Amino acid sequence: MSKARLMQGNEACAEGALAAGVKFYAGYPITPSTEIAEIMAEKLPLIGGTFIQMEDEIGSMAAIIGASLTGAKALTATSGPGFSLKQENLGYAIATEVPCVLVNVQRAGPSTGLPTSPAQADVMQARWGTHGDHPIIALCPSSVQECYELTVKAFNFAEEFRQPVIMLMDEVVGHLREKVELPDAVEVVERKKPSVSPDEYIPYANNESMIPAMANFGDGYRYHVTGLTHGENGLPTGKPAVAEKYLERLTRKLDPYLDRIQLYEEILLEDAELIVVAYGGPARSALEAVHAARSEGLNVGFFRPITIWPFPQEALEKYAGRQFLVPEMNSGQLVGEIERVVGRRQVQRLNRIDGELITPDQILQRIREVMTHVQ
Amino acid sequence: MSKARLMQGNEACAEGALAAGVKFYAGYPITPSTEIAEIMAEKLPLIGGTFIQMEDEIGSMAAIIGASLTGAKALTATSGPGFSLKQENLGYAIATEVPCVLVNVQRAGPSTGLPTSPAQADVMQARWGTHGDHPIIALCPSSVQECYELTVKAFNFAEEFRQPVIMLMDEVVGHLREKVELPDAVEVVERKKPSVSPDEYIPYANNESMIPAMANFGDGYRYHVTGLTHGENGLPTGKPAVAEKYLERLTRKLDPYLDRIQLYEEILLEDAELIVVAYGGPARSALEAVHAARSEGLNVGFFRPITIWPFPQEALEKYAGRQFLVPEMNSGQLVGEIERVVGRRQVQRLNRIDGELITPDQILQRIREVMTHVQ
Amino acid sequence: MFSEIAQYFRTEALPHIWCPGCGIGTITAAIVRSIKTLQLDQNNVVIVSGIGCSSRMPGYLDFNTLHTTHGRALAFATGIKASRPELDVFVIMGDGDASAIGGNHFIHAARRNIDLTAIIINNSIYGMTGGQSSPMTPHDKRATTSPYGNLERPFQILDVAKAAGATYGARATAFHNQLLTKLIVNAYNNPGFSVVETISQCPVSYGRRNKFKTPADMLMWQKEHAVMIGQKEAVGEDFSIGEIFKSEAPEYTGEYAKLRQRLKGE
Amino acid sequence: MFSEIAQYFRTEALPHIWCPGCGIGTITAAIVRSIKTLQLDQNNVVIVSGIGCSSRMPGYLDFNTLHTTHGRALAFATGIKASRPELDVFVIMGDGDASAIGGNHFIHAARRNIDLTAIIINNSIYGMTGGQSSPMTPHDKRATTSPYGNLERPFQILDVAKAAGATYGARATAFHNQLLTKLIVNAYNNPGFSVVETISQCPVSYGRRNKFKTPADMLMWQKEHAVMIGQKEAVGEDFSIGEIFKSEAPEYTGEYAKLRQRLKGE
Amino acid sequence: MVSHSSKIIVNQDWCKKCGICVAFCPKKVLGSDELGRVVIVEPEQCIACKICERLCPDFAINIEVNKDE
Amino acid sequence: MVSHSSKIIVNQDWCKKCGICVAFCPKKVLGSDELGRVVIVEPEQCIACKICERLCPDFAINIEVNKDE
Amino acid sequence: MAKQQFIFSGTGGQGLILAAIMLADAAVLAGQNVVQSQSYGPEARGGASKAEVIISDEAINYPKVQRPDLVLSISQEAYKKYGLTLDEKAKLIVDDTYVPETKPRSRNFYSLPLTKVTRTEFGSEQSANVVALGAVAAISRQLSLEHVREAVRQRAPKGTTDRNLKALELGWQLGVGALNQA
Amino acid sequence: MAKQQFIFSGTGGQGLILAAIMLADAAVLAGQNVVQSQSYGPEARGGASKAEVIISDEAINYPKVQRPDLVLSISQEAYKKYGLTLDEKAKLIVDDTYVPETKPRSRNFYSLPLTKVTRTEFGSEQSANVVALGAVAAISRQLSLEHVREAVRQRAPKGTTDRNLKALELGWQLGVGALNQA
Ligand SMILES: Cc1ncc(C[n+]2csc(CCOP(=O)(O)OP(=O)(O)O)c2C)c(N)n1
Ligand SMILES: Cc1ncc(C[n+]2csc(CCOP(=O)(O)OP(=O)(O)O)c2C)c(N)n1
Ligand code: SF4
Ligand code: SF4
Ligand code: SF4
Ligand code: SF4
Ligand code: SF4
Ligand code: SF4
Ligand SMILES: [Mg+2]
Ligand SMILES: [Mg+2]
Repeated sequence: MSKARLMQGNEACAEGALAAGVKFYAGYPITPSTEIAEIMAEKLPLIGGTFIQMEDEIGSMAAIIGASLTGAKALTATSGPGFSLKQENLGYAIATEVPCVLVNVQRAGPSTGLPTSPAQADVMQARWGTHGDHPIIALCPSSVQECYELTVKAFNFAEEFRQPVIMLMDEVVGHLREKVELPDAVEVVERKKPSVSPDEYIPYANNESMIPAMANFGDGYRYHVTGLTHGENGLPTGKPAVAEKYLERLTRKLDPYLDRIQLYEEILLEDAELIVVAYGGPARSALEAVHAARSEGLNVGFFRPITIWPFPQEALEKYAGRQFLVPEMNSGQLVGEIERVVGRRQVQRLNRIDGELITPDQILQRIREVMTHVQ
Repeated sequence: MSKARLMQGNEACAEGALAAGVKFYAGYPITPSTEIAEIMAEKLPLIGGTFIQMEDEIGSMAAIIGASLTGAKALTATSGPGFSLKQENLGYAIATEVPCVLVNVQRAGPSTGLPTSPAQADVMQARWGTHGDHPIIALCPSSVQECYELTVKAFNFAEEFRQPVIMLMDEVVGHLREKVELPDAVEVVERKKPSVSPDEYIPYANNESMIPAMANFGDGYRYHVTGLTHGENGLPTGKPAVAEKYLERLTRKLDPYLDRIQLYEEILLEDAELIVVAYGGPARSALEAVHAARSEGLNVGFFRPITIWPFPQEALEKYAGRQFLVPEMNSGQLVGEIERVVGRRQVQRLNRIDGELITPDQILQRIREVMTHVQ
Repeated sequence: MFSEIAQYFRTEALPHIWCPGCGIGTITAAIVRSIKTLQLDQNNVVIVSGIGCSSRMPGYLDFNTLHTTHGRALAFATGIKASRPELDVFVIMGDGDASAIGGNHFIHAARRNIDLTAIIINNSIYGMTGGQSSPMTPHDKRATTSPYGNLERPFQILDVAKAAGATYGARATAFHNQLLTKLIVNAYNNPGFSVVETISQCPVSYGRRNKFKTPADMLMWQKEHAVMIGQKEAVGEDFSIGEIFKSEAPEYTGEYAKLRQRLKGE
Repeated sequence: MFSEIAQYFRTEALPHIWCPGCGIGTITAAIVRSIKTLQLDQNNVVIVSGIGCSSRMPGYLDFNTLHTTHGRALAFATGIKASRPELDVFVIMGDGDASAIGGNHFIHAARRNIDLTAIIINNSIYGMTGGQSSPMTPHDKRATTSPYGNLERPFQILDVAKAAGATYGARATAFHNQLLTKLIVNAYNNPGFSVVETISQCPVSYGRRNKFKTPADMLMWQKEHAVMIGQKEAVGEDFSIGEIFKSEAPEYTGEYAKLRQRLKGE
Repeated sequence: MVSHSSKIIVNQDWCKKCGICVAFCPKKVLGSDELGRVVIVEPEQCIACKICERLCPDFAINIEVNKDE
Repeated sequence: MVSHSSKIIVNQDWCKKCGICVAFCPKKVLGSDELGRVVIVEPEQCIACKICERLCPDFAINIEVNKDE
Repeated sequence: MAKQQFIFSGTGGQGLILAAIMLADAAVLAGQNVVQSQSYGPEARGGASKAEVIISDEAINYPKVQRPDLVLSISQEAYKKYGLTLDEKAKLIVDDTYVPETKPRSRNFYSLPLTKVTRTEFGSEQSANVVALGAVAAISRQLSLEHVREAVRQRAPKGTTDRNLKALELGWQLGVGALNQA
Repeated sequence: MAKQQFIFSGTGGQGLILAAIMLADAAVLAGQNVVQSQSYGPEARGGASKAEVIISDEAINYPKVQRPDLVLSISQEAYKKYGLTLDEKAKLIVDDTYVPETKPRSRNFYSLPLTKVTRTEFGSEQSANVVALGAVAAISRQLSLEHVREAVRQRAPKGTTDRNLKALELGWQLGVGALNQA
């Protein structure tokens, strides 16, 4: 039976990880994500798992990849500056297809910025922060309950798709305490192990599923893992044809699964002339504003991408032709993608970058302005 | 008098830096950018400058910021993995408005990838690689001559706008040797020094130009530099109003100068039904293809953003309504921005990610296909 | 009297943000007194720090001050010193800043023996982020990320500095702040990379969790466990204070200047 | 006979990419012979490396092999070992890999005394990128980024390892490859962080620039300048080989296992 | 003979009531009021050793010494 | 008495002609041809010390020893 | 019950966040929706500190307090920031030791001896936060003593339960007394 | 002069890139446009190595060789990759020592004793690359010996100028001789 509890967003994230079966955490403290590490330090040794505080974020990212190769579900958490530092090894995990979950509790930047204030300014970095072409999954919770649920999903996606998954939280939800009801059991996905003998194992097989089976280090399947462009056998290659095959699969491996990966929420869209697109903490302000606008008789709707990357393009595309308002706690990031999808002229921006949560009033105000224009 | 010489792209970049007055280089070797460091190691001590090989890329980025604060024009160069590592301190330089130039000679990724093969897969990273909202300038040469000229420009922009500038090269131009003609003298811009006495100096003044005057450490103007959100006096602040003022100026400081910063090249556009948009090394294949297409009677034109960021949006916008073809040595990066500007439906992609330079034939082939469709 | 050193402070920025009883303030005053003793030209002094409670110090000091990124202070300082060797560069770091994320810059600054005066404020904890264990948290002590006591061994940071190539290493405490002032003067006078480890108290993020009731108790611990080097061996919780090592080696910026000179000759 | 050790190789990947006369191949064989001597279960052995010529080694070896990012091998290895301590983990690094970009992970692996066997292939240069100076390039030697001779002092990496907390340190050369095999066996048997520095020749990126005519000349240099520890002091260009230090200290994964046990008890 | 007279000045705006000066004053010159504020209990006992001044983390206590020779 | 007979096998596909084996063979068993290829000059001189085998960076030289007791 | 919005304000180290969490916990026990948040930052050290709670029987979207229904201030600075301009419809509770100077209000004003009572009872100021919680809970009239008591039991650090329950009781009585007086 | 495209192929360490650069330099001295590039990579160590030069009096856009006019191969492997399938309109030069096996071609084929001549003249294979350059330059008929000589002077490492000029001369003669024979 589920029981209602008061829980912080970071705590719910940690609990979600535990529910999903996390066995290894490596991290380096940074506000406002540190609570996740602290909970892991306390709980992992109790369940036979391992917590290690590394010398920096680079080492933390490296360590979770190493642990994941031995079969452990692995987690790390950080914020802006640490997220920047993890980019090189995040790219390594992507290139070598090692499942893991990386939480970024966004704070206001750039640089050290306002370490204890919320922002949504790493949204584009989550997509493009590491060098080279690569696929990425980033999930963005708006509530404490969702911190829990999406962390479970993040692990499941990571394991199923052999893909690092980013939990793109923000300080608002990370530090918020809220009533949650945790389920007694959650659906947990385990990575696909090889079904063949070691002799027949092809570690980076180009199979139909696009997702090769993954053996644990130490389980008898000896294979090579490298960040160099590699062939199906895992060994490095400089041959353009082999490189292309690998990179084609890598960059498109999520395509067959997009409908399951791209999560979003739609509210009051049917007759909406204006659609407010919001995510993360500010989505709560947006929803409040949408309800307020409705009560003023304005035909406004609400679209919330829960999966930020890959951006749920098809879902939003359906509404092309309507007006859009995109409030963000940054100087305009995801809005670029929305403009790309529904056309630049249809989109209004609303940005706040002073480290304070955008308010329902601010959004309502803009809704009113836009709607007068529309009419 | 200028004299024709055979020169490598990386060498031309180094020579451009010297012409622009570089006095400090800190770096860490990485293919295919290393020649720049090697030339600097040889030449800087000869002109009273300083070359230092740091322990890693993070330290290299830090060291050039330190040197720049003492008044030296400072340079570093790297490639993909190093570019990822430099992101945190790049953000610091942006936040503290310390001029410097960072060269990224792009190679094929993700991760270690194909270290000696070309790519253009760090284009979006150059814009969004560091956490938090921030402005950036990135220039992209297509020839050895341009490696020289744009490096001079990069320094000039850096100094004038107190802004790190990225030279976004690729292995094609970095390692190409080509005939260049170097001018005897180039226009060199120096950073604005305070014109007031130390008592009156406001290091992060919110003045009309958006670019505060910058004093050297050691010249009597004692002030504070921090990556924390700061007020005009440079001291950290948590006050939303002060933070907003600073961030508003920071994120918009380039706006008044966009027409000078956004460089591009236009060829045969007047009657072009299809515009090929290309940049960097592949732009050379594209131009060859465009000429070939013209000789087949196809009305094709060529648009080359030289400044990649801030993307020359207005310049391209003029052609909205035409068809576009965007060949890139990545799985589609800058094309997203082009779709945003001219509308997704008008744009065709052409991508190559196997580490080989895209060929004129490939592009010509696609031009023919698209043009048949258009007609 | 604060007024005697006030000229070195940005008094408008005071009171500082450090918690009641935090040793960093005490150490700040000791550092300033060293600079005063050395009669350095205020315009010629650069203070560089990383990120952490300790690293907030430069903001309060009226020099050329640079508050950088976490762990990277020495790399920034290396750029400053290499580019303009005539500047007097002091580097303030927390124990985490210097020895966790900053460990690599630390050993390389030591290896180059670059003429910087590095002051590590060792409060045995990550203060700023609320009390996680650092690589200098003593074995078995509690931290939020060592809830069952620290499993790891702490660095002997001066041993590491020496092995890596530093030419001066000393230790003092917030309590022994007059000694600290003297050691910083000596460290500055050493023409090479100099490290002064300064034991400090963090009552809020370390003391509370480790059975220190008050800041004064922590200072008392410093008083009782510090052993003057040469006078007695440090055993158990005891630690040595004073000049721990001193040697001579070529200094980086000096070597570079010689190179430039040599090339001119050619 | 290669056939005696062929079972440990991915022979289909041979011949390897190393240049003619490069010492890495010789050292590879010596390492493999150690593993053979130790009779380790091939499925239980993990070989981790960073980036560099040396770090290409694991690709040729038929174990669980991991070729990571530049400088980070020990951090990846730490994750592997901490997560699954029963695995036998060897870490191969170049001198640049281990001591330049990887310096921090190196000192922290040492501090934790985590049971990894680290082999540093010291060819005094960045080989892979074509001959830039490394933090282990001897003073005054030439490199593409030290065109006038190296101004800096090299690390004494075993001193650093020891000061940071490693419990085993040894040195051999490509020439002294039988000694190397023995030392790696001993290093493996040490229950903690063990470092074996192996002097290697890079004829292409180091030798050519530093007056070595042939690879054989470089091996001869190793032969002539190596001094067995305990037998004679190493002066000038000479260096000691053999077991340089050995000590005892708690090992990280063992401590963690004890913690889990203790918590179970509670 | 040299006699000192000293004045103890506490900057209550900066003082954070940490109690260090009170604990370390060798002469028990200083004390705390019920809200933790530093009060000067026995001014005449002060020997101007400046321990309080030097240990105060907040630059909040100042000993003004008047040397009368 | 123990006598050794040994066979020297050079894998020319792997040999990179670095000359190390030639330089270090204590018995001058090995030599180079004009294109730098390793040739066995005096096979009977071989004492099966395996220095060549162990120093070869390319696993290209193999000494097969037949112990006849 | 409509949306009820609380602000706990004072200085860092006074345990206000914990008190706010306990209040929120009590609301969960009462079956309400609740969000709790706070301002962090180096400023929280010795400087101003604020914790917020919103309780509602409907879904709570925007999680920050917009118009507080009750403000607690236990430092003069916090009073200045949150109490001074507070709408008179909202309740204002201050500690009479740390907030000696207050502007007269026509109603909903409670200057209580929270610190004094704590010192008297326990000899130190520890647990003043829970005393304050008791007063807030009582004066808000939104929660039963039983729910708050249970919340304190859940969150009190090991070995301090009895002391904290006692403190809660004291605060609750102060609150009830004040209500009766009003 | 129309666009002329050259490929120099062999194994790493043979100095082919330097030879290609010298050719390109000579073209610059001749007032031509020129681009020069090469394949890098760990493969270049002992493995295949390739350098390219394009010379033209017009602007050169695409900088890679598409249809070579002249290929030099000084290893069997390189010959296999670049020489074997070469259009017979293009010229093919191979070294007779390192490329012993070749497929017959009806024209434009030059198997020259580049290595042998070098060994005979200098006692080692060093400078064989410049001998090859001489042969390429002569056979291509695109550049004057004087321009190539000047290029060699510019690029030869300190102290090797005379030797390299001698090597160039040898190669040029081999080339001229071969042309005369053909
Ligand atoms: C890259 C990065 N990682 C982590 C942090 C978070 N952080 C800030 S200060 C700090 C540690 C502070 O400890 P220490 O260096 O000992 O300084 P103290 O606060 O104890 O003086 C950490 C982990 C950061 N700001 N940047
Ligand atoms: C982050 C990063 N920086 C730089 C490089 C480029 N790089 C590759 S190997 C190497 C150094 C190789 O030297 P060493 O570690 O001594 O190994 P060796 O090649 O000599 O065996 C460098 C700088 C890289 N791959 N990644
Ligand atoms: S947290 Fe600790 S180190 Fe930081 S200011 Fe407070 S007492 Fe000082
Ligand atoms: S460059 Fe040096 S280290 Fe690398 S393979 Fe060649 S000889 Fe060996
Ligand atoms: S100067 Fe000395 S005696 Fe006087 S108050 Fe301070 S500590 Fe006490
Ligand atoms: S030491 Fe300073 S801050 Fe602490 S109580 Fe005394 S005067 Fe106040
Ligand atoms: S085994 Fe010894 S003697 Fe025989 S060929 Fe090899 S090195 Fe020479
Ligand atoms: S040592 Fe090995 S690679 Fe070198 S020449 Fe002899 S057989 Fe060939
Ligand atoms: Mg600390
Ligand atoms: Mg090396």
